[in-house]
Amino acid sequence: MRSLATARPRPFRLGTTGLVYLALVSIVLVGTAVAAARGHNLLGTANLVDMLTRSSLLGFVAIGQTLVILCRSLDLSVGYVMALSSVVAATTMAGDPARIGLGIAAVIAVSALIGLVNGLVVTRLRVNAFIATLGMGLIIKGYLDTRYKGPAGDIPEAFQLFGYTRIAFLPLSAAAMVAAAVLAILFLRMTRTGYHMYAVGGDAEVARMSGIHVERPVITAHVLCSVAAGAAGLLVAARFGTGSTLVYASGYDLESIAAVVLGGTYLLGGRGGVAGTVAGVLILAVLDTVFNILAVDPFFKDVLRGVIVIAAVAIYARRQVDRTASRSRFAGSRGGPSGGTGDPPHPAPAEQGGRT
Amino acid sequence: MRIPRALLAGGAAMSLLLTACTTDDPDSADAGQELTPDEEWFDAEEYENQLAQRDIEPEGPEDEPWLQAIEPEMADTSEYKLEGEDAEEPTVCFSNASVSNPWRVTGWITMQQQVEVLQESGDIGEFRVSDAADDDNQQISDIQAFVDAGDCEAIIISPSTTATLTPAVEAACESGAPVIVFDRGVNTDCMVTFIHPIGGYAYGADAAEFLVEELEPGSTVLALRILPGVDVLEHRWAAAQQVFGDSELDVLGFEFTEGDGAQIKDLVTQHLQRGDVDGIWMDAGDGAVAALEAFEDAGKPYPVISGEDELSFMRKWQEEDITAIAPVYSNFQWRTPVLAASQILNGEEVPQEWVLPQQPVTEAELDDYLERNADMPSLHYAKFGGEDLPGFPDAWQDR
Amino acid sequence: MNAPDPPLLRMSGIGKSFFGVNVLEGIDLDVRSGEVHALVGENGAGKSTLMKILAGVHPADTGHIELSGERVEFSHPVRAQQAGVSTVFQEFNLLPERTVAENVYLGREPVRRGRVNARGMADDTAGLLDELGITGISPHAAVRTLSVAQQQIVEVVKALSSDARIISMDEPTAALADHEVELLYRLVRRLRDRGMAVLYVSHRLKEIFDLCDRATVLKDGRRVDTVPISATTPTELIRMMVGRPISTFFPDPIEGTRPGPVRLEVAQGGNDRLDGIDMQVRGGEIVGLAGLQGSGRTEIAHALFGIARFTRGEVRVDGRRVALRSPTRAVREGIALVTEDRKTQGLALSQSVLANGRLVLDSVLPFRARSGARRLPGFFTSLELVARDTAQEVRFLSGGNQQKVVLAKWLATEPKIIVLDEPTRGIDVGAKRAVYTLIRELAAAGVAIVLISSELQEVIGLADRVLVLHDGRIFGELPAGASEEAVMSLATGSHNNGREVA
Amino acid sequence: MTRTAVPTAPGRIAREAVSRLVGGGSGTVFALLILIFAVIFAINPSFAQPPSMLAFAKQAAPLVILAVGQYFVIVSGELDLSVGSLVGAQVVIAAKLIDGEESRTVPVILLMIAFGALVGLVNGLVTTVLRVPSIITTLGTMLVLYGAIRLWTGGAPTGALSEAFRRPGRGGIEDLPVIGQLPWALLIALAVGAAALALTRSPYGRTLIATGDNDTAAAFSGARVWRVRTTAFVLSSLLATAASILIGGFAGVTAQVGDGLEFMAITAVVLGGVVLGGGRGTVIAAMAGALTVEALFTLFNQLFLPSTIQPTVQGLIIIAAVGYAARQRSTRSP
Repeated sequence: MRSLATARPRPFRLGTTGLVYLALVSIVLVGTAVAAARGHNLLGTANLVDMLTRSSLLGFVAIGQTLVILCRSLDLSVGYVMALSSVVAATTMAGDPARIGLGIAAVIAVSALIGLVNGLVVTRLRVNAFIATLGMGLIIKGYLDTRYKGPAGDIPEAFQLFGYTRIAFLPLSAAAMVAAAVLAILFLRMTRTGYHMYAVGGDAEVARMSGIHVERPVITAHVLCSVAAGAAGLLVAARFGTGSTLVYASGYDLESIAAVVLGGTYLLGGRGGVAGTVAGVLILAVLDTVFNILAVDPFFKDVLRGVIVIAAVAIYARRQVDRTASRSRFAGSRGGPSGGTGDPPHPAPAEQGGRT
Repeated sequence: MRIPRALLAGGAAMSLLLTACTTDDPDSADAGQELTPDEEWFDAEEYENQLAQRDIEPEGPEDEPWLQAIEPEMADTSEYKLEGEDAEEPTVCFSNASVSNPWRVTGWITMQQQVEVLQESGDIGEFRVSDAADDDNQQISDIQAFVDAGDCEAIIISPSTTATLTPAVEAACESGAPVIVFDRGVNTDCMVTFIHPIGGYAYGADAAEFLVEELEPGSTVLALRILPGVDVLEHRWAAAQQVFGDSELDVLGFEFTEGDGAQIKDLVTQHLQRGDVDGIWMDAGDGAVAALEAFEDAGKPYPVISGEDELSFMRKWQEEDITAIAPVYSNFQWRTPVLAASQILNGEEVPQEWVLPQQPVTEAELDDYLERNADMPSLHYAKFGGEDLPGFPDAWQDR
Repeated sequence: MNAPDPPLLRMSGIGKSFFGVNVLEGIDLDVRSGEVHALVGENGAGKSTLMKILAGVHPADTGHIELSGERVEFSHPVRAQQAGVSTVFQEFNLLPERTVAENVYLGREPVRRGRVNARGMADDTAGLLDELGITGISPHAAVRTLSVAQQQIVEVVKALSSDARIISMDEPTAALADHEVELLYRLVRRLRDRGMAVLYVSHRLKEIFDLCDRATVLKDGRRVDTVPISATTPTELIRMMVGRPISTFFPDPIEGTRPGPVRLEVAQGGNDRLDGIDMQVRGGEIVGLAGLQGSGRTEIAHALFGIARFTRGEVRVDGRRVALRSPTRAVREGIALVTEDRKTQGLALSQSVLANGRLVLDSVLPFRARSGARRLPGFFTSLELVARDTAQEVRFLSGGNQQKVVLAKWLATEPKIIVLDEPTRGIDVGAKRAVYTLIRELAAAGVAIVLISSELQEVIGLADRVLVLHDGRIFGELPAGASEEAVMSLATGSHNNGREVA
Repeated sequence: MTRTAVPTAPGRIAREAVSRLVGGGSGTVFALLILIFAVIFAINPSFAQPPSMLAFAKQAAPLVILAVGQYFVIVSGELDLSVGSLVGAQVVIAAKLIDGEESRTVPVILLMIAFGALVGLVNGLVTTVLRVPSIITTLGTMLVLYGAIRLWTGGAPTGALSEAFRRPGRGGIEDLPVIGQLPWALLIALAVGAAALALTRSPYGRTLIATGDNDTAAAFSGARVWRVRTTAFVLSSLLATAASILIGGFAGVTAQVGDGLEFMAITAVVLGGVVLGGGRGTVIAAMAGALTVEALFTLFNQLFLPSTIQPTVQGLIIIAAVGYAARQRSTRSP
C-alpha cells in the first residue's frame, strides 16, 4: 500500500487500443513490403477494396460481439442469426424493389427478437451465455435446415448495390460498417446504458450496489449484437443476391470473438471498446489479403491465424499483469483468472450478499 | 420472482418450439413416406434431358473423356484470341471454392498437373489461385480481387454455391476476360463456357435405377445424404425420389450424415436395430465403407448399395463381392477448364455448355479400374483421368 | 440526550440473524445532523451488519429506521442513497477501469438532450473535490491509478454527489498510512461543518476521541450504551466494548507451556515492501505483530509463506536455512498461514467442509492426505464446528465456523510454525473464544506462533512479545501486557520525531 | 441448527455421495437420461435387447471419454475447444502413418499419445503461464490443428488404418451367450470412467476442483495452480486421443471425422450439471450427460424425427436443462 499512498505520476503508457492500431499499422507496412517484393501493391485500389470488403462482413458481427463481451457475456449464435437474416431478407424482398424497406424491417425485428431471447435466457434463467447462445444457434440451425433447402428468396438489384457499389476504393458495405462502428462508439460513450455495460461487465456487484439494474444492459447488448448480426445477414444477402442458409458454416461466431479479443477488449468484460475491435477486424482482413497475394495455402492461413490470435492476447495479458498490482484493494480473484466462459452477471445470491 | 421466471422460460421455449414445428415441411416431417421430389429442386425437363444424355455418344477423342462433349453447341471465341506478346504465357486466374473433401483434392491435383503441362508448352504463364475455403463471401471477394487486379487473361471459377455466386460471376464477365465456370453452375450464361458432367439427376438416377433393378419389390432402402441445400446433391436425391416413387421399393427415409463415417455407421446401425435394410442409396461415396461395416458388425448380409468411384468403397466392393454400383461425378472434369482456357485464348471455339460424359462404374469395369489405380490411396477417385500426365502416379500418391 | 426535533437518523429495535446466529438484537441508535457519531465495538460485535442494514444491503429482521421522523424502508442500497444515506464500505464500490467522474456518478449519470453529460459530470466532480480541499485527483483519472486513500476520497465524493445527509464510514482508516489519516480527519470535519451526520465505525479509540462527538458501543450484537465522548475515557469505553477487564477475556497460557528452541528466525529480511526484518520465534512462543494496516504486518506473513518472498536476508527454520520460494515450499517446511481474507484466500466456498479441510494435504502432501484427513473430524469437534455435516458447502456456514474450517485445514498439516493473520476478523465471540483457546493449545504443543491482529487487546492479551511494525520496518518490541498507548505510539511512528514517512 | 459435533463416516460418506450426485443440478441429468430411455423402450422394445444396448454403448463410448476429459478442464475453471480438431488430427495422423501396415500400429499409437500430451501441455501452459483465456487458447489450437493437419495431408486424409488399430473401436469379445459381442469400446469407457472417478477422489482431483472453485484459496493452500490446470488440459488431450482411437476404429477415416465434437462434449458435460467456471459437478454426472446426448440422438432417430429439426430440439433441451439446474442451485437452502 505504502508505495501507492503517494499518487506518484505514472509513466505514460500506450493504451491497449493504441497498441492495436500500432499493430495494425505495422502489419500493413510489413504486408506492403512483402507484397511489393512479389511485385504487388498492397495499397493499390484493388487490394484496398479487397481488404475493406472482407472486413465489412466480419466487422458488423464483431461490433455486436464487442458489446456483449463488454457485458461479460458471449454470443455464439451470431453466425446462425446472419444466415437466418439473409434468408428473411431475401424471401421478404422477393426481388421486388418496393419491398426492400419491408425486408430490412423484418430482419431487424427477427434478429432483435432472437437477441431478446438470448438476453433473457442469460440473465433471467441464468444459463451460462456460452450454452444459452450455443443452444439458440442450434435452434436456428434446425429451423433453417428444415424450412429452407439451400439458397432461398431473391434480392432486388437495387439492394444488391449495397453489396457491390463503392466510392473510389471505399465499398459502400465497408462505409456502412464504419458508420455502425461509430454509432456503437457513440452509444457506449454517450448513453447511460453504454456506461452501465462497462459497469456490469467490470463488476456486476458494484453496479448493483450503485442501483444499476444489472440485467438491462446485458439484455440490450444481446439485442444489439443480434441486430448487428442481422445487418451482416443483410450484407450477405446483398452480395449473394439471395438468402444463404449455409453461411452459418463459415465460423463467424468464433472468428468474431477472436477479432474482438484481438482488438484488445477484455474477454471477462468491463474493458475495451469498438474502436479496438474494428482494428482487430482490419488486422485479420489485411492478413487475409496478404496471404492471398502470396498465394498462401488456405490451410496455412488457419495455422497463422490461430498463432496470431493467441500471441496477441498473450501480449495484452502480460500488460494486464502489472496493472493488477494496484488493485489489491478490490475484492480478490473476480471471475477467475481465465475462465472466459462468459458468466452472466447477476446479483450475488443471498449467502454471498454481504461483502465483509 | 421464481414463478414468472419459470413461466418466462417455458414461454420462450414454447414459442421457439412452435415456430420450429409450424414450419415443418410435410415432406421432411415424415420423411419415411414422402417420395415426390419437392419442386424447389426438381426440374422435370432437365431431369429427362440428363437421363437422355446418358445414352448419347459424346463427341471428341475416345481416350480423352475430359475433352469429349455431349451435343456441344460451339461458341465463337475469336474475340478473346490473344495477339502478340499477350499470347506469351498469359496469366490464368482460378477461384476455387475449396479443397475440403477428397473428391476436390483429387481433382485439384489433376488440375495442377494439367497446368504444368500447359505451362511447359507456354500456353499459360502464371496460374493464380485463391481458395475460398467454402466461404461464399470469401469467394466473391476473391473473384472481385481478380477482376480489380485486371491482369487475368482468363478467369476460371468453381463456385462454392450456385445461387449466391451469380452476381460475382456476372461482374467477372463484365470485366471482359473470358470466364470459365465448372462443376457447379451459376444462374447466368454470361460465361464463355460452363463445364460439367451430365449432372446430379443422372447420378441419382443411375444409383436408384440400379437398386430398383437388383432388389425384390417391397425391399427396404435407406438413403444416406451428406447435407441439405447443396444443389448438386439435392438433384441427386430428387432424381432418386423420382425413380423410387415409380418403383415397388419401400424407402425407409433419408438421413443427413455430413459425410462423417462415425455418424453414418451410427445411423445405419440404428436402422438395422429397427429392422432389415436391403438397399443403401448414397448421394456421395464418402463413408460408404462405414455404412457397409455397420452391416458386418450387426451380422447382417451386405445390402445392395450405390457408392461412388472412390477407391476405399470400390476395394471393399471387390473384396466382399458386394452387389453394388459406383455412380460417377466425373472427377476428370478438373482437367477441362485449364485446357478450355488455353483453347479460348487461342481463339479456338469451345462448347457453350460443355457436358462431359458421366458413366457409372459397374461390376464389369470394377477390376479394370482397381487395376489401373492399384497404387492410389483409398480416398482417391477412380475416374480422375490423369494417367497420361507426367506427374502420374506420384503426384496423386503422396499428396 | 433528547433533541427538541427528531434526530436526523433514528434506528430502533434493529435485529438481524444469519443462519440462526443472532448478529444484532434490539439496537437503538440516533444520529443528529452536524455530529460525528462513533459506532464502536470489537470485531464481530455487529458494527458492519448494522451499517449494512442502514445502507440497505441487508433488510433488518426486526425494528425500523426513521429519517427526521419519517419511517423509511431500504429495500436496496439505492433507496438508501436516494433517501440521503450513503455508506463508504471497507471494500470500495468502485470500478477500477473507469474514471473518477464516471465512478462518482455511477448509476446516476446526468443526461442532457439524450446524451450523458460527461463534461458536466467531470466539472461537478472537480467542484466537489475543491469543496473538500482535495488536490491531486483528476476527475478523468482511471480509479485504478489512484492510491487507496484517494479511492476512499472518491467514495466520499460519490456520497456527497448524491446529496447525502448521512454518511457512514466502515473502518475508514483501516487501509490508510498515518499521514493519510490526517487527510481523512479534515475530510470528516468538513462534512460535519456542512451539517451532515457522520456515522463513524471504528475500534480505534484514538480516532474516536480525536474526531467524534458521541459513541454508541456494541457488544455481541447488543447495544451497551451511547455516551458523549467528552464524558468518557478510553478505559471506560474499552470496558464497555469488552465487558470485562482484558486480562480475564483472554485465556491464560496452559500449564507447562514454556518457550523451546528458536523455530523460526528471520535475519535482515526484506523486499519491496519490507526492510531489515529481524525476528525470532521460539517453539511454544506467541509473537504478536502490531501496526497499522499497510505497516507491513501482512507483508511479513506473505513473505514467510512464499507469496511475496523476502528478496533480501535469510530465513531459518529449526536453524536450517530455507528458501521459501512458494507456498508449497512453505507448507513443506511446516509453516501454516491463516490468511486475513477468508472468503477470497482461505476457502473454496462451494466445496464441502471436508474438501476444504483436506485442501492443503491434497495439494501439497498427497501421500499424507488420507491419514491426515482421518484426523479432521477430531479437529472439527474440538473446535466445536457447527455444520450440518462435513458434506455441507462452507458458503452456508457462519463466519466463525468458516474460520474454524480454515484452522482445521492447517492443523491437519501438523505445522511447526503457524502465522495467524487477523484470525478473529468478523467472527462471533464464541468462535473467538475457540480461536484463543486453540492458540494457547498450539503454544503448549510447542508450535511457534506469529499472531497478526489490528485488535490491540488481542495481540497484547495473547502474545508473549509484541513486535510493532511501522512503514515496513520493525519499529520496536514490547513485552507481554504492554499498554495499548505504548503500542499505538510506536505504530503511528510518533516516537521517532520528524522522521520522514514515504 | 443445533450445536452438535459434526456427523462423520460412514453417514458422511453416504451423505457426501448423495449430495454430490443430486446436488448442483446433477440430478436433472439422471432424470432426463432415464426418461429418454423409457421413451425409447416404449417406442421400440427391441432396443432393450442386450445387443442393441451394447451397440449403443459402443457408439456412445467415445463421447463419454471426451466428456470425462472435458470435465477435468471445465471443473478446473477452464474450457477446451480443441478436442474436436484434435480427434480429427489424430485419426488422420494414424491413417497416414500406419498406412495399412499392421506392424506400425503400436508405435503410431504411442506417437499419437505423445502428440496428444504435447497439445494438452501447450494449451495448459499458454493458458496458465501466458494467461491467455482458455477459450482463446484452445480456439487457436483448434485452428492450428485443423489447418496443420490438412496442410500436411493436402486437404483430405490419406493412407489407411490397420485392422489392429480398428479393433478397440470396432471389435469386442465375440460370441458371448445372450449379449453376443461385448465391445472393447464399452470396457475401455468403463475403465476410463472408473479411473476418472478414482482421480476425482484422489488428492489431485480434490485440488483440481478446489482450484476451479477459488484458485486464490487453492494457491494460498500451497497448490501449484498452473500445474494443476495444465495437468487437466493434458488429461483432456490424452482422453481425446483415446476417443480418436475408438472413433477411428469404429468408422475408419473420413475427412470430417471429429468435426463439432468439442461442442458435443461441452454440451454433455454442462448437461451433467457441471458449471462452466469451475468447482462444481461430478465426473459421473458428466458421463451421464454424454450418454444423455447420445440417447437423445437415438431417440430422435427412433421417432423418425427429420434429422434437420433435431438441432432445434437439442438446443431447447440443453437450455431448459441448464436453466433448470441453475435454478435448483440458486434456490437450494443450507
